[in-house]
Amino acid sequence: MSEETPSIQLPDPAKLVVSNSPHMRDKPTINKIMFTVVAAMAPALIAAVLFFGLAALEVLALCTVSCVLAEEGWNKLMKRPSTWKDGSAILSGLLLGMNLNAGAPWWICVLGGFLAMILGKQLYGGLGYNPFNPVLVARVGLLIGFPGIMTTWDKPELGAMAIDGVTAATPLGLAPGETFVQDMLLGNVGGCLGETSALALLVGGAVLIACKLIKWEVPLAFIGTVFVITGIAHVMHPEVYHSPFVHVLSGGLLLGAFFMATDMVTSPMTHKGAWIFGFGCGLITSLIRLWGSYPEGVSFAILFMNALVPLIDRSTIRKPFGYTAPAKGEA
Amino acid sequence: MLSEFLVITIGAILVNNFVLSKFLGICPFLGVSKKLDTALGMSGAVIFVMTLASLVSSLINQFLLVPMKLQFLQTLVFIVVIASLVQLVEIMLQKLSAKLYDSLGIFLPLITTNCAVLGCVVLNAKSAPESIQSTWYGATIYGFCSALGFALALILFSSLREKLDLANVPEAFEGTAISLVTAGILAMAFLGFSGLV
Amino acid sequence: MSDKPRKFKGGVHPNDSKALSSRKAIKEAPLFDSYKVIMHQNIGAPPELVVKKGDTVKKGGLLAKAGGFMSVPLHAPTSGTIKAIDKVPGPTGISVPCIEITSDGEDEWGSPFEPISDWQTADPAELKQRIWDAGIVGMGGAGFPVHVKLSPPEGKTIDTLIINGAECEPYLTADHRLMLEQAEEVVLGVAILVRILGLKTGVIGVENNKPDAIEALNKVAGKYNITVQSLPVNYPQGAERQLIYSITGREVPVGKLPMDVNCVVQNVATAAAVTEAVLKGQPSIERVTTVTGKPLVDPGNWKLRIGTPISKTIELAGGITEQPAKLLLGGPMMGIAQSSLDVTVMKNTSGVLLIAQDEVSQYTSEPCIRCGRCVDCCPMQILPATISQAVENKRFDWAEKLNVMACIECGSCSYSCPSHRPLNQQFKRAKVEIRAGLRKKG
Amino acid sequence: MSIAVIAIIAVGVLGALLGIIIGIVAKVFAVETDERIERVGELLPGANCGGCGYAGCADFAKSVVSETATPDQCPVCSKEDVQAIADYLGIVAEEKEKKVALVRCSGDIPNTVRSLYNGVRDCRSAVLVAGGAKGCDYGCLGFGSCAEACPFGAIEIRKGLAVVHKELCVGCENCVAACPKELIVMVPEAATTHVYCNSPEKGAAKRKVCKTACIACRKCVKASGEEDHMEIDGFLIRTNYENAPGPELVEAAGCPTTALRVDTLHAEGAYEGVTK
Repeated sequence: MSEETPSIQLPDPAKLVVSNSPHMRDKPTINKIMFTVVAAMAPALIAAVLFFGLAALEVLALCTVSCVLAEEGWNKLMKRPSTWKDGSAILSGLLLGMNLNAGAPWWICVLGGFLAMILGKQLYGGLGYNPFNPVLVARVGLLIGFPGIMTTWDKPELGAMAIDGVTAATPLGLAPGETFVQDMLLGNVGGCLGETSALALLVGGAVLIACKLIKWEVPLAFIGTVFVITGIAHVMHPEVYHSPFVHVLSGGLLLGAFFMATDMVTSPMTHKGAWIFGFGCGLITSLIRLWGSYPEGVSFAILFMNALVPLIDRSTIRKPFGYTAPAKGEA
Repeated sequence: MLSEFLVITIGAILVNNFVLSKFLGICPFLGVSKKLDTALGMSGAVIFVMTLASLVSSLINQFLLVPMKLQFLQTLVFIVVIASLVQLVEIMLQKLSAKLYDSLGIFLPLITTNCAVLGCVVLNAKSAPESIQSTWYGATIYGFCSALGFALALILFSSLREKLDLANVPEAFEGTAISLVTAGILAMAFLGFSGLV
Repeated sequence: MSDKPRKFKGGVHPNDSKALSSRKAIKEAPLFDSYKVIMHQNIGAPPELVVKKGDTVKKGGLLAKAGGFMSVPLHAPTSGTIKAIDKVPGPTGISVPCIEITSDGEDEWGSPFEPISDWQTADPAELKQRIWDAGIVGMGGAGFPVHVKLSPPEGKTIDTLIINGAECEPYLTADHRLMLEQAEEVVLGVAILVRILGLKTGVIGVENNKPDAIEALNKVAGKYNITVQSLPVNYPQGAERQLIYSITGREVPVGKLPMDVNCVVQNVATAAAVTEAVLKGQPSIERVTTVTGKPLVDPGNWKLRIGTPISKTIELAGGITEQPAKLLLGGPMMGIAQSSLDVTVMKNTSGVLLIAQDEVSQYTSEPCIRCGRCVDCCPMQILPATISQAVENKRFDWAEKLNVMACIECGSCSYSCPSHRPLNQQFKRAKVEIRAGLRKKG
Repeated sequence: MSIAVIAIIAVGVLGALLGIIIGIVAKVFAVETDERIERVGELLPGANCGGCGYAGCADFAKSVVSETATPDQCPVCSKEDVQAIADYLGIVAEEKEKKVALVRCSGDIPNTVRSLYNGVRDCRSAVLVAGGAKGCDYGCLGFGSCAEACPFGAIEIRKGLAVVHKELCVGCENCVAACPKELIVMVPEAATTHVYCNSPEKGAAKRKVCKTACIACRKCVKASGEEDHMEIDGFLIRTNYENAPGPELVEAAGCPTTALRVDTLHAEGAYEGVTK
C-alpha cells in the first residue's frame, strides 16, 4: 500500500492545458526566420554602406522606417493586431532599400515603403497572403512611375562618406567589353545598393541555403538559366551581348535570385515547383535583358513568375508515400 | 517569314496583351475569373470565337468589303459575324457540354459584346501590319495569338483569385477591389515585356 | 539483416530528452488500494462484462469476455472486490465506463489458464488462442487486438514479421528499458509470434540511439534465429509504414494495411506480453510505462498494472517541483493531453509525460508563410500547408484530393511549423469529415 | 447602282446566310428545356441553404418539377410559398408544422467547468481534442460551428454558449448537422418552454461540472400535474412536444438549476444561472 506523504505534490488539473498533439515544437518562429534573413543580408548591407557611404545608410533607414510605419499605421486603421515585431516589415524595408539608388530622394523611399507594405502586402491581408513580392511591387511601381529617378545610379567609391553626385551606368548599360568582372565581384560598379557587391550577396545566399531558409533550387535554376541563355547569345554575337559572367554578376540578379525570388510567401512550396519557378525567372530575365526595352528584367521576371505560382503549385502536387494509382473502374 | 510569325506571336501574347496592356475584354476578365475551371472554359470559347472571327472577317474584308469599297461597313459587318459565331458556339456548347454552358452562364452571350473580339478584328482590318491586314492566315494567326494572350491573362488571374479567396483581405477590399489591384500588379509585371519585339 | 536500412523521406529530429529516464531500471509499482480498469481498451468491439458489483475476483481473473473477433477479454489487475461499474475520464477526455476494483491486499493469483511451456511444439492455433485469451493488444499505440493481426484473411500471406523497438517518440524509454532488461523475454515473444505465423525469422527494428538495447537483444537473438536491425534516428521511424519501408523497402499503399505488403508489425512490449501469456500463463494486466518530464522529482520506468490512476504514477515519481503545462498519455509527438489526474493506465499507455511551461507548444495559428518546412518533413509526402488552407476554408473535397487521408498524424508538420499552426488537428478534422461524408454516401 | 444599294444587298445577303446557318445548327443541336424549373426556382427562397437535402434551390426546383420531391420539403418556405408552388404546378400541397432549432444546453462559461483548450477555435475540431475540453461531455462547446453553418444569422454565441434567436430561424436544419455534440434538435415553433440540458449523466455528476444542468428533481413534472407536459428520460426531463407547456410552468415549477427556461427570455440572456 502506498503511503500518502504530504511532501509529494501533484499537478493542479485545472491548470493543465489540453491541445492536439504534437506537444513539442521546433525552434524556428516567423520572427527568427525573418531576422536570420536580415543577418544573411548583413554582408551586402555593409558593402553598400562601404561603397556609398552615409547616403546608403540613409536610404536603408528611411525605407525600413517607412515600411514599419506603413504596416503599423494600416494595422491601427484596420484594427488588426500589431505585426511589425515578426520582422517581415523590417526585412521588406531593407530589401526595398537595397533596390534603390544611394542618391534616391527621401520621398521615393517613403512612397516605396508605402507601396510595398500597403499595396503589396496589407491589402491582401498581411504576411502570408500576398501573391506578389511586396518589395518588387514597390520597385516595379516606382520604376514605371519614375523611370528617370529609378534608373540613375550613383558612382560607388570605396570608403566614401558621401556620394559625390557623379552618376555611373550599370554594367548592363555599358557596351560589352567595358566591364570588369573583378570590380563587379567586389562591388565597385554602379547600380542600386544591393546590386553592388556580388561577393557579399553570394556569402548571404550561402548562409541562407546553409540555414535551409531558402530552397537552393530557385537561385540555382534562376542563375543557371540566365547564364546559359546569355552565354549562347554571347557566343553567337559577342559584340552585341555581354558575356554571361557580366550578366550573372551584374544588376539585381544575385540579389533577386537569393533574396527576392526565394521569398517563401510568393514562391512555390515544393522542390519541383522551385525548379520551374527558378527556370521561369531566368528565362524571362534573359529575354528582357537581351531584347527588351528595360536594361534590367529581374524584378519583372520575378513578379511575373509570382503570378504563376498558384498554377505551379497546382501542377506540382506530389504523390503521397505509398501512392498507388486507383485501379481502373474504381471511382 | 518565321521570324515575322514569332514577332506576331510574342507581341500578341506578351507585349501587347489584350487585357493587360490594351485593356480590352476587361468584362469577362473580371467576370469569369473566379474559378480556374470556368476561366479555362471561357478561354477555350474566346480562342475559338476570336480565331474564327478573325478568319471570317478577314475573308469578308478582303474579298467583299475592300473590292466593293465598303470599308465603312466594317464595324457593322464584323459585329454581325461575331454575333452569329457566338450564337453558334452557344447552341453547340449547350448540347455538347451542359456543365460548361451553365458555368459560363451569361458570359457566353457576352462574348458577342466582348470588345477584345471586335477589337482584334478591327485591328486586323485597320491598323495591323501589312502582313496581317492583307492575308487571311496572318489575320487568323494574329487572332489566335491575341486570344492566347487573353487566355493567359485570364488563367493567371483566375488562379490568383482562387488564392485570394483564401486570403485574409480587409473587408473593404474584398471581391472586385482586390481583384482590380491584383490585375494592376499583373499588368505591371507584363510591362516588363515592352520593347521585346 | 546486415544490409543497411532504407531512409524514408521527411521526418524531424526533436530533442529526445530520453536521458531523464533512460538509465532508470524498471521498478515494480507497489499495490494500490483501488484500480479502475477502463472497459474498452482495444480497437474494435468492446468486451462484454462478466462480473457485477460486489463480486470478488482473483488477480488475473476474467472481468469481461471478448465481444467478438475484433475484441479482447479484460482481466483483474489484482485480487479484491468489484466496488462499482462506474465511469472515469477516458484518455480522449470523454468519460468512459470502467470497472473499479478495491484491492484486498492479498494480491492472490488466480489465472484463468495454464502456462504452455512447450511452445516450440505446441499447435500454433493454440498459441494464437492463448494470445487472444490473454487479452493482448498492440501495446505501442492504437491497441489493435494482436490475434487479429496474426490471422491474415483468406488470400493474404505474411512473409515478414517486424517488431517495433524504434521508440522514436521523445521522452519515452519504456521499450528501451524493456529491451535492455528483458531481452530474452522480448526475443522469446518474437520467436512465438514467428511460430504462429509459420515464418522462419523475425526482425526487431531499433533506433541506433539505443546501442545498449541492440547489444542486449543481439546476445540472445541468435538463439532463436531472430535478427536485430539498427535504424537511423528520425522521427517517425516507429510509424508502421515508415518502419516497414526502412526494413523491407515495401511501401504500404495508402488506405491499406501492412498485411497488404505481407508484413505484420508488433511492438516489443507486445512481444514481451506474449511471452508472459504463453510461458507464465499471465494475462495482459500490467505493462512497463515511462513516467517522465522535467517537472517530476524522480522520473523513471515502472511496471504498472492496468487501471492504475495517473495521480498514483506521479506520486511514484516523487511528485512535481513545478506546475506542468500539460499532462500527456504517450509521448510529446502523438500523446493525448489530459485535463484530469483520474485517467488510468491502459494496455497501450507507454508513457505518462508532464511537460513544463517553458517547453510546451502553444498553437497561435499565425498565417502560413509558405516556408515549406512541413512539406519537407512530411513522412507521407503530402502537402500539409496546402491541405491546412483547404481545411480552414472547409474545402474537405479539396483536402481529400490532396490526399489528406494518407496522413498518419505523426505531428511532424505541426512540430516544424514556425507559424504554430494546428495542422495536425486540422487534418484529423478533415479525416473525420471525409469519413462521415463517405458513410453518408454509403 | 449606288453604293448604298450595294451595301444593303451585301449586308442583307450576309445576314441571311448567317441566319440560315444558325437555323440549321440550332435544329441539329437542339436541347429541350423546361421553363417550369425556372419559375419554381423563382418561387423558392434562393438561399441555397441545402436544408431540403438537395444541392441548392435550383436542384430542388428540378426535383420538384420532376415530382421526385414535394414543395413542402423546403424547410424555409412559408405555407403560402409552398401553396404558391403547388398551385403553379397543379399539385396538392401538404400541411406542415413549422419547426425551429433548439440548442439543448444552458452551460455558458460562468456556469460550467472547462479546461484550458488550445487549438482550432471550431467545435468540430475541438471535439477531437479531449472532447472539446468542457467538463460536461454533452454540453455546448461554444466555438460556434452552428452559428457559422446558419445562413440566416439566427444563432448567437453568448458567453460560450450557442443561443437560437427563434424569430430568425427558418428551420433549415443546417445547425443540427453542424453540432458535433448533437445538441440541436428541431422543435415546434409554438413551443416556448424547454429543458436546456442534454446530459444523460446522474444528477450529482452533472452538478459537478455544470451549475445549470437538469438534475431530474421532477419539480416541473409535478407542477404540470395531470397535464403531462414533461417527460422523464432517465436522469433528464424533456419537454413533451406533443403537449408543450406554456411559460407559466417555469414560474410554477421553480427549477432549482434554471435548466427549464422560456426560449425568448433565454435568447435575451435573462437567466444568469444559479448563484448559490
